[in-house]
Amino acid sequence: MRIVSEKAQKEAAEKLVSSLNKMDGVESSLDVRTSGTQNRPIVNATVSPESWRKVAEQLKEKHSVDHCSMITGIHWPESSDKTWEVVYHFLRTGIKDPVIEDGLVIPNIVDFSKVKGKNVPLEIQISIKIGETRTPSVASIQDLWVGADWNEKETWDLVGIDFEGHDGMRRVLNPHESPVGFHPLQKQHKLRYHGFEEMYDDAQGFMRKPVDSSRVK
Amino acid sequence: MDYNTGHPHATPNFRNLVIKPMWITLKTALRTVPYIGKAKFLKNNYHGQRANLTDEFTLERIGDNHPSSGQIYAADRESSPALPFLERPVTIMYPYERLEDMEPWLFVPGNYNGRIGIVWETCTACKACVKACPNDCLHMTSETRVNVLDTTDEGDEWHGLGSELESGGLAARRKETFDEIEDFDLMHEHTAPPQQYDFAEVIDISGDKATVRWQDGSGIESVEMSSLKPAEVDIVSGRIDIGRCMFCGLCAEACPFESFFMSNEYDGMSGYTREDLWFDADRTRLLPVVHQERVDMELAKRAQKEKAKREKKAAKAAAAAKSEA
Amino acid sequence: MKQIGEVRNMASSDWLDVRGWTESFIGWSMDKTHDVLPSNDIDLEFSITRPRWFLEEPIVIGSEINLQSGFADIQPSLEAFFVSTIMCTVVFATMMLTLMVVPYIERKFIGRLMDRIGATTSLRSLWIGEGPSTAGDWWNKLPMGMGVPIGMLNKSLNSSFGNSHHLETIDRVGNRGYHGIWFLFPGFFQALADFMKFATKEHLIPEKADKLVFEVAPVIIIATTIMCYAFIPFGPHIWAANPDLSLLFLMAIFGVAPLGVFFAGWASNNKYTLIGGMRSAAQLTAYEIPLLITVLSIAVISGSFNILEIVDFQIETSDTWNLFMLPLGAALFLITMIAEVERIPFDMPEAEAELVEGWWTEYGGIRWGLMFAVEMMRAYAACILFAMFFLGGWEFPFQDTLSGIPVIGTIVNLIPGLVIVLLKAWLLFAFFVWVRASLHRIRTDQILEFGWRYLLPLSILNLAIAMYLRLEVWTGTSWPIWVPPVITVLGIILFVVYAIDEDKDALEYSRRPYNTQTLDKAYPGSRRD
Amino acid sequence: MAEMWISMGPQHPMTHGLWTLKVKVDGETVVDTEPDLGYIHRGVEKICESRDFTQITTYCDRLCYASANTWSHAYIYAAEDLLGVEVPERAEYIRLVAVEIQRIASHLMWLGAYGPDIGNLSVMVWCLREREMMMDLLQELGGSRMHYNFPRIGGVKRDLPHGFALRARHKLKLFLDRIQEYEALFDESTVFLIRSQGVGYAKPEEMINHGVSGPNIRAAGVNHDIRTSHPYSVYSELDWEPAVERSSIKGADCYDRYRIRVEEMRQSANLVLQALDKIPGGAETYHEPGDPKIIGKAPTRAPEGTSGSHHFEDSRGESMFYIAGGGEGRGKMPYRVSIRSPMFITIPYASKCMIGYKVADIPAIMGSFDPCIGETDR
Repeated sequence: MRIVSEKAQKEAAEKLVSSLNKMDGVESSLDVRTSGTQNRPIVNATVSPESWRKVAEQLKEKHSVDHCSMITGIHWPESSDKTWEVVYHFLRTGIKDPVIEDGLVIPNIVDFSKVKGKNVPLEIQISIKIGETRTPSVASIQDLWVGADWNEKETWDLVGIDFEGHDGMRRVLNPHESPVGFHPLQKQHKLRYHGFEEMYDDAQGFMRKPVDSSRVK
Repeated sequence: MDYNTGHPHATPNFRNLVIKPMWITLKTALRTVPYIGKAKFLKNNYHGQRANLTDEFTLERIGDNHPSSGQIYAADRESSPALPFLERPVTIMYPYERLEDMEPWLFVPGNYNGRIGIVWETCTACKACVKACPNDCLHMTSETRVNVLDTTDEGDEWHGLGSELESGGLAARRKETFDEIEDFDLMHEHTAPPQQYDFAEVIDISGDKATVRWQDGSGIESVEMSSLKPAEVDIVSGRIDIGRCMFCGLCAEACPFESFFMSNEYDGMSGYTREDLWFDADRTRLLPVVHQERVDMELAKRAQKEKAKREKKAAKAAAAAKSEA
Repeated sequence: MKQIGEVRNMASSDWLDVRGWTESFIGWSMDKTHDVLPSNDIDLEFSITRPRWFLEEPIVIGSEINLQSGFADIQPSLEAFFVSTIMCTVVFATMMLTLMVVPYIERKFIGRLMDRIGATTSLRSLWIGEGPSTAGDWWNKLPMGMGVPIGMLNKSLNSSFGNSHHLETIDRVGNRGYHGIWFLFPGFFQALADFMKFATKEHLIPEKADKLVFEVAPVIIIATTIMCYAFIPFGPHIWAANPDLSLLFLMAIFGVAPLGVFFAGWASNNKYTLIGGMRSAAQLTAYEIPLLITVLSIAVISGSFNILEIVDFQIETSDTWNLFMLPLGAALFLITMIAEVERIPFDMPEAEAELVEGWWTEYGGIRWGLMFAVEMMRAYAACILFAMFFLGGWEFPFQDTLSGIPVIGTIVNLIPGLVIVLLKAWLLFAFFVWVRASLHRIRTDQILEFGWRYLLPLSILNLAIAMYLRLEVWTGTSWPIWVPPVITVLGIILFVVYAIDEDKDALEYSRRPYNTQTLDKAYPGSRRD
Repeated sequence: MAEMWISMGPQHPMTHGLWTLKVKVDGETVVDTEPDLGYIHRGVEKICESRDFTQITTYCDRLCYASANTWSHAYIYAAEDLLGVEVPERAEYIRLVAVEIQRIASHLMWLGAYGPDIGNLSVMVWCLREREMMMDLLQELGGSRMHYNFPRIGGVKRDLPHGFALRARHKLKLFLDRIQEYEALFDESTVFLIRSQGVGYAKPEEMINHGVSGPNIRAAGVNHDIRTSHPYSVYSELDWEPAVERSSIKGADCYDRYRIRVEEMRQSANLVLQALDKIPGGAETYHEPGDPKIIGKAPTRAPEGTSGSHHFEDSRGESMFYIAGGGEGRGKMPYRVSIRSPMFITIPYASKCMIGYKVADIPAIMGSFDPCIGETDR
């Protein structure tokens, strides 16, 4: 079993952390977590919205971070230091197209126990905090990682955080005709039927319509 | 167009145009034919193979009376010596046949997440199950029941720790025969299963005899006190909107007493209206006999506690009497 | 020139002479009618003689008629009409009744191939009883004890023919299926039940469909398919019409259906049906031509455009099935016919994965049911035609040789040709089903390319072979004794050579473990054959 | 022929669920595609915000109906990361067994659906026959046939039941034998090869940029597997390598994606057999539910400002949960649960992949990426 060694991963993570810390508006730290029998070093970084685009380009070009796993938008209406937060999860996978020899593909089998430098797989978690605003927005990374395209669409659709420079923003999970400004994962929207007991509260079904039915399509 | 795409592995060729795929389907068809299916060239490692898949624990559990005891099961369920003519995996034609008869090990009590069942006798209305329910489909309700401490008979280890019969209270008598319960067909009767006890109001107690009015309307009768057990109307869990239940089993895990179970029953949970799926607690009641072992455990636990309490009380009373004296 | 419906002097024959019986019966009854009619002349003449000054000669109106002789004049055509009507009915009934076997084979044989013959409720289950709620003991619920004898019968049948087991559940499972004396019956009438269901469904026309064409298209498809059976004999004496050029008639009518398919696809005004109709038109055109050329080769080698004569040629004249003379033609005919009847692997026009049901999508109810029946009918016709063209029609294998043997010969000769034709057709249909269960669907461009690039040249080659055989090898009365075996052996050798002749390197690759990582990983259980 | 848009879906055999693929065709050739998702969006992320950490597991099961167990495990690992729980090793082995059996079942479901996609129904019936065995095994563990609710924060619901190892070994060995028959029907069928080879090429670098992962990317000849590159559970203790396919020169085609899944089924069966041998305490011993050997102690509250995340190798690619805890003083429930669904990212890519091929290739290409709409729409 050739798994990636914790030491190499930690070293690579530290290197990335120090490199990120040198940039403006970036606070980065190494976070080691456990999972099963393994330790899991994660590069944590907090980036200011202004410097995000630059950091993203750096990550992609200099640190060969090639996989954008997930983009999470969070609405923190009652938090002291932020109202909105965007959390990016990246992976560095080191995937290269396999070589072709004699018209035959030679599969790219990486021995993870021996990888070094920029090929070491890494988890990167970047959070961007946005202050109180009604139109939260961060720079889009759709052109750097195409995988971020639909993630950004989803984040806008559900949380309402817009991405500047995103091409073709549209609803993906909500109906296309949802009202403008309706983003269900914002905290002012409550679960409609939560705590509603048909058996007791409304045996006849008079109240089948939720309270906010007129406001939300 | 060249069909040979230079793919490194399997290359399209004339032979495989029909021969190989048709041979493999023919093999499969031949395997389902009696006697021929056992021919060696068919490599029939599937149908009609004998393999012992039942472990000793399961054998012990299902006992000798179970339809599947003494059978050897194959991975495909029915290719067992029980069915010598079948050379194929067979769909279980529920409801005429049931999976638990074919693969009894899948339905070890406590292993299957069937409809919920509550042994009222041991429920203490702690609401742990209601809180655990992710869907808020479970509710408390009040029902006539016998407390677990009162279920004991004369001569049992923990007898005499429950409450006493009182005139004006409720009493219960265990049914003589269980025919009604055994014949009850959960699959087709969409009603509450029969009770294990007959309940009555105690009108008067005189000596060994008690005059009771049976709640089933059979009138007033004078019966032996020893045949009666004290009953009460108590809050128990088990009222459920089964249409909302997703059978996750978290409620059964949350129960700190031996009262809440997921039964092996997956039948009798349908109806024509939404209201049909609102089960009162009597539809989810489990008879203690189903989980007798666990109920006995609970009885012992609680009786010990009760005994200790009474001893303490008695000691206190004795001490008080002593000090008074 | 022979007339339609004229009795031909068949060389091959059997005792089930339905046509002969019909003819003699009709002839007899016509003769009787003839006799019953008054034989005397009836004078219906009426002459107008007056006024004399105007008419020099009397005008004679009417004539003196003789009913008998008048009837005798029209009797042949009347007889032919009645015989044709009766034979049409007989053939249609035969076709419809035996067609029920076709979906039955499709269901049951594919069930074996797919290993899914699970939930089958059989007729046997009536007496075995399936469970407490439905089938079990249903006889006890009949009023006035009517079911008591049924119950007793069931009990006795169960005890003598059921798989008994002392445990009830096991017993029930063991008895519900196929094994036992009634293994043939379960599910046989399912086709009928399906048809009843289709027949009772609402007829929907899409709002924006071209309504006239939408309604006409199934009629075209169904009518032309049923017309095919006018020329398909079920036996030496069971056929509806037999023109000299019956083969041409048949193939012409067989080729009309694609037009209806295209109509249906267009008229539904649905994108799926449109693509389905297009595909169907393209595919059927691509395969119609090789099919016709192959059929032409049959005509060439048998020296006739008449189906009966083609069969006769195989049974009597040359005593060799065409399969052994034209193995390539047989393969071509089979392939093109599978494509013509749109079955997997050539079912692109109705590919349910991307076109849902292709040109059928918008049809429902009885139209859909009929078109499904027609699909089966076309496949059935293809099977019967293959039996006619290549498998000697109604000849039992080695019937000539066998009939020389005392007892067996008698028995073999007693089997009516109808039975042999049907058995051959059903077996061929089972082959169709087998192909369907084993192969995937070929893509449109691949189908067309296969048709135009391989089948067309091959069919021309096949025609050339047939012409050579007929012109140079045929002695005028029979094939030289060595020719059929040599051709058969040659065919087999060619097939085997093609089957095993493949790129050795490619074979190496395909035999190699697929996974680069697991080259020397020992799995539990052997990897490959 | 003029170009036209065809709307395939939401009810269409190709979609394997409920979504719409709008296809612009020029005759038989696909010119443009546009996927449209969200038909069964149930708002699981919102629901999770009002459920406590144990209750969420049941909802995660329901994310994907073909691969329920992997999803609840993906959540459990993230929740354990958030709450900081130590899991007994035996529990990790049991989880591995459950997840890998589920992976086989999921791939079998895929293979069974892929057959009809390109016109062969036999393999579907065969696959469902074998899947039944896997579902029986999972039912013994979880107690249900589909949504098992098996893992718990800190461990598992129940130990391997009595006789489970016996049956699992028998059934998996049988299964390993039977895989060969699928190969005979697929690999050795020229019609299948000409349908699947040379169709729907995808290159690994492009795929990882598009966020495609899991079997789909391993089919292109790279050994990217979360189980080895970001190891979790006890995968590192077993002797195995992720299955990698030697793709064709132009990238992974449908055939490669078929091969890799068959290979992964072998791999998973092998893993389960190994885990049953290596499980600490032996596979035959049975601990009552709640025993510290199979479930560790877990806090029920997440402190303010903490978060947990975990990448997980799902049967369809990299799945991931991100859980933000605390907030508004309700530490018993997560503040925000975010789910990465592999197919949500892959479906747009697969839709791009089919441009330039024929209409008949749409189900072949889409099916080969193994779409599951339950998880896609969440």
